[in-house]
Amino acid sequence: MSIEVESQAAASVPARVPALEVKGLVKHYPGVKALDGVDLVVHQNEVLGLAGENGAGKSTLLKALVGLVKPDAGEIYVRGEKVKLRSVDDAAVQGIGMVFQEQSLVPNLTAAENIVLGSEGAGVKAGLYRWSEMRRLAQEQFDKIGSHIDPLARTDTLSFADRQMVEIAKVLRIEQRSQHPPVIILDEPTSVLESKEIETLFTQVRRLREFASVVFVSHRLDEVLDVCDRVAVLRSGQSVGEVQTEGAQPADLHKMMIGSTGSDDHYHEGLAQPSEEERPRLTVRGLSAKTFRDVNLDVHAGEIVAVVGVHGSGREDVCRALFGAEPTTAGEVTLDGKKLDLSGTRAACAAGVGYVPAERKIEGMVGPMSVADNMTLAKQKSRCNGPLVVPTKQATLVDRWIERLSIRTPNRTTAIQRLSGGNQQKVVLARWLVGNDIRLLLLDHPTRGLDIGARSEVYRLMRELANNGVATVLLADSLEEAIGMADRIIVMSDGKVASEMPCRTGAKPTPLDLVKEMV
Amino acid sequence: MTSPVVARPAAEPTVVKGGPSLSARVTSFMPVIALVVLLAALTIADPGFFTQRSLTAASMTAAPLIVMAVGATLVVLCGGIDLSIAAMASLSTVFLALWLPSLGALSTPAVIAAAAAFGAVQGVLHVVLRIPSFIVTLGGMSVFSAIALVVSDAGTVPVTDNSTLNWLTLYLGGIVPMSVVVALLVVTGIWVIMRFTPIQSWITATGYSESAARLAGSPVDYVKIGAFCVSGACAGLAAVMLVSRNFSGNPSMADNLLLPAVAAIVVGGTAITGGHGSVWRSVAGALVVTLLRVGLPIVGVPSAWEQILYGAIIVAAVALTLDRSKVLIIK
Amino acid sequence: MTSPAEDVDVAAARPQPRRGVSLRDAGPPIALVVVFLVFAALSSQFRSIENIQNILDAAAVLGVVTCGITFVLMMGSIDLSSPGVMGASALAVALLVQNNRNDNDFGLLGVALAVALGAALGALSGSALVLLKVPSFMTTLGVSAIGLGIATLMFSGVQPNISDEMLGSWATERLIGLSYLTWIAIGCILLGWLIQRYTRLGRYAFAIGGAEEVLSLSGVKVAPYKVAVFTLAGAFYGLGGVMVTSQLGAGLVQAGDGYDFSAITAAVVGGTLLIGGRGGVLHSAVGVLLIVVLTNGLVQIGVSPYWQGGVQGFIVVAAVAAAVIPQRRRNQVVK
Amino acid sequence: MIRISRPAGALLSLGLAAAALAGCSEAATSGGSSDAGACDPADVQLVGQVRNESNPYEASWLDGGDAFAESVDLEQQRLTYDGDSTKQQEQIRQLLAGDTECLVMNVLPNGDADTTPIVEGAEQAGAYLVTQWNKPAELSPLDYDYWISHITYDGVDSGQQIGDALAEAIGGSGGIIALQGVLDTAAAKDRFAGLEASLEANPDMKLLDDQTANFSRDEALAVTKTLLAKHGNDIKGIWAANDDMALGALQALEQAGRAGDVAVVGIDAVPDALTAIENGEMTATVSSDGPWQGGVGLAIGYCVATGELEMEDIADEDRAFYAEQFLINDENVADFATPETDSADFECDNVFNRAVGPLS
Repeated sequence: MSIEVESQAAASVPARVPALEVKGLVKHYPGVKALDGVDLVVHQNEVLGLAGENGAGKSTLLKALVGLVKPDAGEIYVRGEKVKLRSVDDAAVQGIGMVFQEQSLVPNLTAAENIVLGSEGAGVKAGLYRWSEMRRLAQEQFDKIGSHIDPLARTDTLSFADRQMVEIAKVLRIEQRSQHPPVIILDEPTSVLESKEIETLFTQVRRLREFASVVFVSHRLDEVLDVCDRVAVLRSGQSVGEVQTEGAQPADLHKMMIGSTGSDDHYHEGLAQPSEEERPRLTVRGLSAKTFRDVNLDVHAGEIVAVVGVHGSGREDVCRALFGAEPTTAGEVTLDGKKLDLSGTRAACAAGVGYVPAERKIEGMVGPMSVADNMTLAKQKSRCNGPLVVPTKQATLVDRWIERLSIRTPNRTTAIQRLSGGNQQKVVLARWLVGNDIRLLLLDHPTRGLDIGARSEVYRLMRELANNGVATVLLADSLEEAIGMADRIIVMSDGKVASEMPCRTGAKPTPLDLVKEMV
Repeated sequence: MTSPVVARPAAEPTVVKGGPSLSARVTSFMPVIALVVLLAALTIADPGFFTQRSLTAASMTAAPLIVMAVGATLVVLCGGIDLSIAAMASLSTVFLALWLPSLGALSTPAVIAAAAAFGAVQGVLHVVLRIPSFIVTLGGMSVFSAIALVVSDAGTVPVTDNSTLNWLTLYLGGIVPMSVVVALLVVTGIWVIMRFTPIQSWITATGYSESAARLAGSPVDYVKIGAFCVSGACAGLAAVMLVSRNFSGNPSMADNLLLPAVAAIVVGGTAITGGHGSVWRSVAGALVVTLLRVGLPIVGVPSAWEQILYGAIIVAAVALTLDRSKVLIIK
Repeated sequence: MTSPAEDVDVAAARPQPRRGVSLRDAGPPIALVVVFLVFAALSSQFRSIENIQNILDAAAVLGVVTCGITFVLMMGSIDLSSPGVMGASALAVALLVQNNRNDNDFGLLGVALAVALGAALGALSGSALVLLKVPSFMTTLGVSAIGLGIATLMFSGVQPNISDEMLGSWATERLIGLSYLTWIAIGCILLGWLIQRYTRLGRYAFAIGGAEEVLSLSGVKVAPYKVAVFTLAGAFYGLGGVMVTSQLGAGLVQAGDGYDFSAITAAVVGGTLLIGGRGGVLHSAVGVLLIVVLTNGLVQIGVSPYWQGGVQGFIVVAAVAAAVIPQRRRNQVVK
Repeated sequence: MIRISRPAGALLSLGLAAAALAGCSEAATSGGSSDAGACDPADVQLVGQVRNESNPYEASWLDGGDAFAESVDLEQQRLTYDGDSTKQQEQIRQLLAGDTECLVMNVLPNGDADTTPIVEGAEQAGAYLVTQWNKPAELSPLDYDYWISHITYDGVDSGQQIGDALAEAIGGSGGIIALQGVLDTAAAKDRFAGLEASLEANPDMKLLDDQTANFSRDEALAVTKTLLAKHGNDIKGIWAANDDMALGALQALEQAGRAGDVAVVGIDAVPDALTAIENGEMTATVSSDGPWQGGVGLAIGYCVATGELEMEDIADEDRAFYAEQFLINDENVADFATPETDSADFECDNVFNRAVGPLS
């Protein structure tokens, strides 16, 4: 199997014909028009960026390209020929493959099996596995990306970043499967990678360009501009234009995405009001558990404190421990002078503590339940008179909050899983607000997977909450976010608080300052 | 403390109209449709089946099954399963028969309380030790059977004075068996409590996504223990009904009702994976299962064909009633 | 360019088993050894060679049935069809080999046909699951009833007794101290292990239990594999029915009574999880031995027959509890 | 496409099931209008109910019922309840909710306790009832108008007879094991009481162990193997409370290589057991004549329903009686090889001919 062969195949197609072309693609979901006549051209040997806010139709478009969604109207051409893609397999035969945003690996299979899954080729003969061949096939892919993962390691024993590498190795197998130069779709591949890994990935993307076309989707616009040749922008299910990356600025892209000139004050620093409280609302003294020890922390009412740290710094566990979701071994925590019961989540809720988990889909929301029931799940009292639920009370309350946070949903009885990520997150946040008794909010990567528009709204909401006296602990998605939002930053390292630095507007530390403390 | 009010909600909320679509409504009535189709089929097979006396008898037969299935539905809604209900009911028949002479009318609440306590113990074991409910209740099944065998000395315990239970065998208005009335009261009671308190939300959230429910501060553990407790109590009540009509308690009396009860839950359209379903669905399911159990032989289907038809129809009924939009992966 | 997300270990927040895997795998064998030693200390008859042979012989049928059900459990499905499938295949084989009801004498071909009937019934469960989208709990319950009906039809009032020497010898002849049936069971477990380790069917069954949606995303059509797994399980039950017939010398409709729950119990005790994606044939084999040793040992040490079931249930719960307690976490999902 | 076809398919299969039901129900119910005790013979409905048809003894019982029904130009409705007490009650209740005017039921109650509700139900509905084998001791047909008779075999006697036969076969001394039936049935208890009586009479015969095998061949095989391992060569004989278990024990002996040197006895005289006695593998069994039981129960009910027999003419000792039974060993086994019904047994004058005495 050699790249030369592939390159020859590439050469056999006239260079003018686009590798992939989409004309007037339409897809309706009940109550939502996800795609409304999208046009897209992917040239050969090009890296095309795809940008758009959440809900702009990116995911639906990508799914249509790999045969997971059947469009209601419109055409797809591959190398000039009209095709119907009915399944992932159909797409793979046409040379189209995709790395999914949410990891699509089978946890209890080996890395090698995951890489060849569905296209075992020489790895399986007459239904029988040939493990040595399997190992070789996987190693071949790993060699391409210079990874040293053991192909026969079980996937669930690998780190998250390693798993992402396996995912990329998996999609690179398209090269071997298709007779044609492949089209490889990367949906948010960098959202959880570290810089070194991101560099490896970009090297691969550039290598792929030699013989393939790449569609690259990321909500980090600077990355998109960095690695892509051209960027197509989607808005509300329509193509609104494209940008040559040469010399383009993220702000230009952003304007196209949201359709107007967005405020430059991304983090709404203008809204920031320094907390005047003397006494801290939350005090943590000597808190210890398996993964962290002797943590001291104060958070004042109206203050946003960001906790930063690298892998294994234990900051997630501190956050969960404060909510009673992880057991602690020692330490004392008080909220407004009263001892906080850490024995379970229920006690924390009752004391006015709220938690927004990082894994929204698994831990944050109950997918099939309605927006209304999700919103009132934690604060049942808000919809009850005495022990009884009053449906009209709930309806009024929920509708007000839908309006207040401009949550885009057909109605309050819609299942939350049908909403876009940003709107889901707003519902999850609203859950802690409907009770009017929130004092401490623990936000674990609250903007993960959200686009700029949605992020901005979440930031604004955080500011408003802080201005109304809520104490906030933020585990930010990036250092910029931490610096942009926080009044104070706590750096954790190795399960301990390494340092603490003020972060008032006008006196912000740089990311480099933080990184020094983190390692 | 400072007022944590964030922002005043908009004064005039735009109330968005909307409800379940037509197809969703039809799907939710599927258990009833299946019931009607089956009743029609049996009537075609034997017109004598569709008489008031015959239907009264069938509903009386269904009463204990309804009660057991409804109790276990709560556990299923929480995402678990209760395999101990039948053995629990058998054990309860023995207790009831043993206690009747000394406790008299009090023995009924005593038995239900005991069964509820046994159920709660299973719930505690499940929650505290984190053992899958399938295993806990499978173990419970054998333990309850063993206790029943020992306390009854492996024999039938006759009930000589049936007077305190006799009311269960009477008919309301001469038509509706009292046991059916009691069963429907229990179902209504459970439904009302769930519908008009946060319990419904908690159970549903626990069934769909336990970790999300827990991180929203729902009392997941108590809800689960409560579900097992109610499931036990319902098995106890079913036992009271069985004793009232059989005049005895027996350590294996209800053992064969386990699979019909679970079948009733699934035929009703409650998802075995949890979250989606309701107690009323299980009532319809229990009626379908009862019609199959007693209807087929009575209209003259030979026993071998009866089993084949039972198997085929019950699968077809589930195919009809299950709302697949709520359950993504069918295992 | 942005600085990287500084902490990406989402895995920590995800409900997934990481450490303690080896402990989980070692638990059941340790339990088996402990239980065995306890009984051996309490009863001299228990540790006799004869009784150990007896334990292995008694484990044969359960071993084969559990081997079949393991593949279904690995997928995360459940299978309650063994009583019906075994009854049907028991009657079929009894009527196909030399017997007192008809003049058939198909020998091994008869055995193969009975196993094929089991496989066909398994395929029926699987197809109903895949085509009608009915949970396997119900399809297999329905197929069990259908199997019992077919068996009763074939029975038609007169018990078929086998006079076939080959089939009869399975239960009576011994090779190196073990009956042929035991060797067949060992062969089945070996075969099951090979299927699980070296065939696409086995690996996909495993993967379906791990993350079914991922297989679809990878372009694998899951449905045929599901049907195939149920068919394979049905074939194992069919063979189990044949083995019961060989032991009893007659085809019984009740040949498979109770094997559904005992096989599931054995598999679970052995470490195969009901949610799928874990365990395997060898795990289940250990579970089978554990259950059979318990049953046998309780009789040998003279526990009252009334209590035997209860003690067994209690020990099963205790065994599973002992295995899961070291891995308990707060906010863990247990169904 | 699939979304439409699935429910449609399910509806179609339900419809097919309905069609199948319609095809199966050849026995149409008739509305008799004659007075109680004077039914037109053609209006009588005959129902035989046993546990299941997958058991040779009970299948032959239903066949006997069919033979009688044919002799009076009627059909017997065959009901089975899979050994499930609840299902038995459900069926009876449903049956009694139909037309009961000339209904005759010959029922094998699953256990003692199940008899009471059946009797009460039949009494209320006015259906003629004959029960067999199981009833609580304190319940007597004499207190009822429609429960005509209860027929059983003397379990103590049969248990003792085979116990004695076993003692004789092992030369009067040695260890034996007992396989008990379903523990909470009168049959199992009586038969075991008979064995205990026999043990008293044969003091050198030692009961090494008793375990239940629930009347099942499969369970008997497993239990016997375990007990053989436990007691080894001390076991000289096996006492089984029915033939199915005895046959399971024989199989276990064969697998242990000890066929022939352990004597086995059972009860019921099922065909396989008779063959085993002919071949010298089994020592003895006691006959209980399934076809006769299935026929005579219906015959008694039929005779009363049609008025050929008056309730008051039936002697009190015939309202609950032990039927004649025979010990079968290698000497007389040939006489029982082919069980047949003799229609003369079912004549109204002869239905009580096999009674050997009232229930004690």
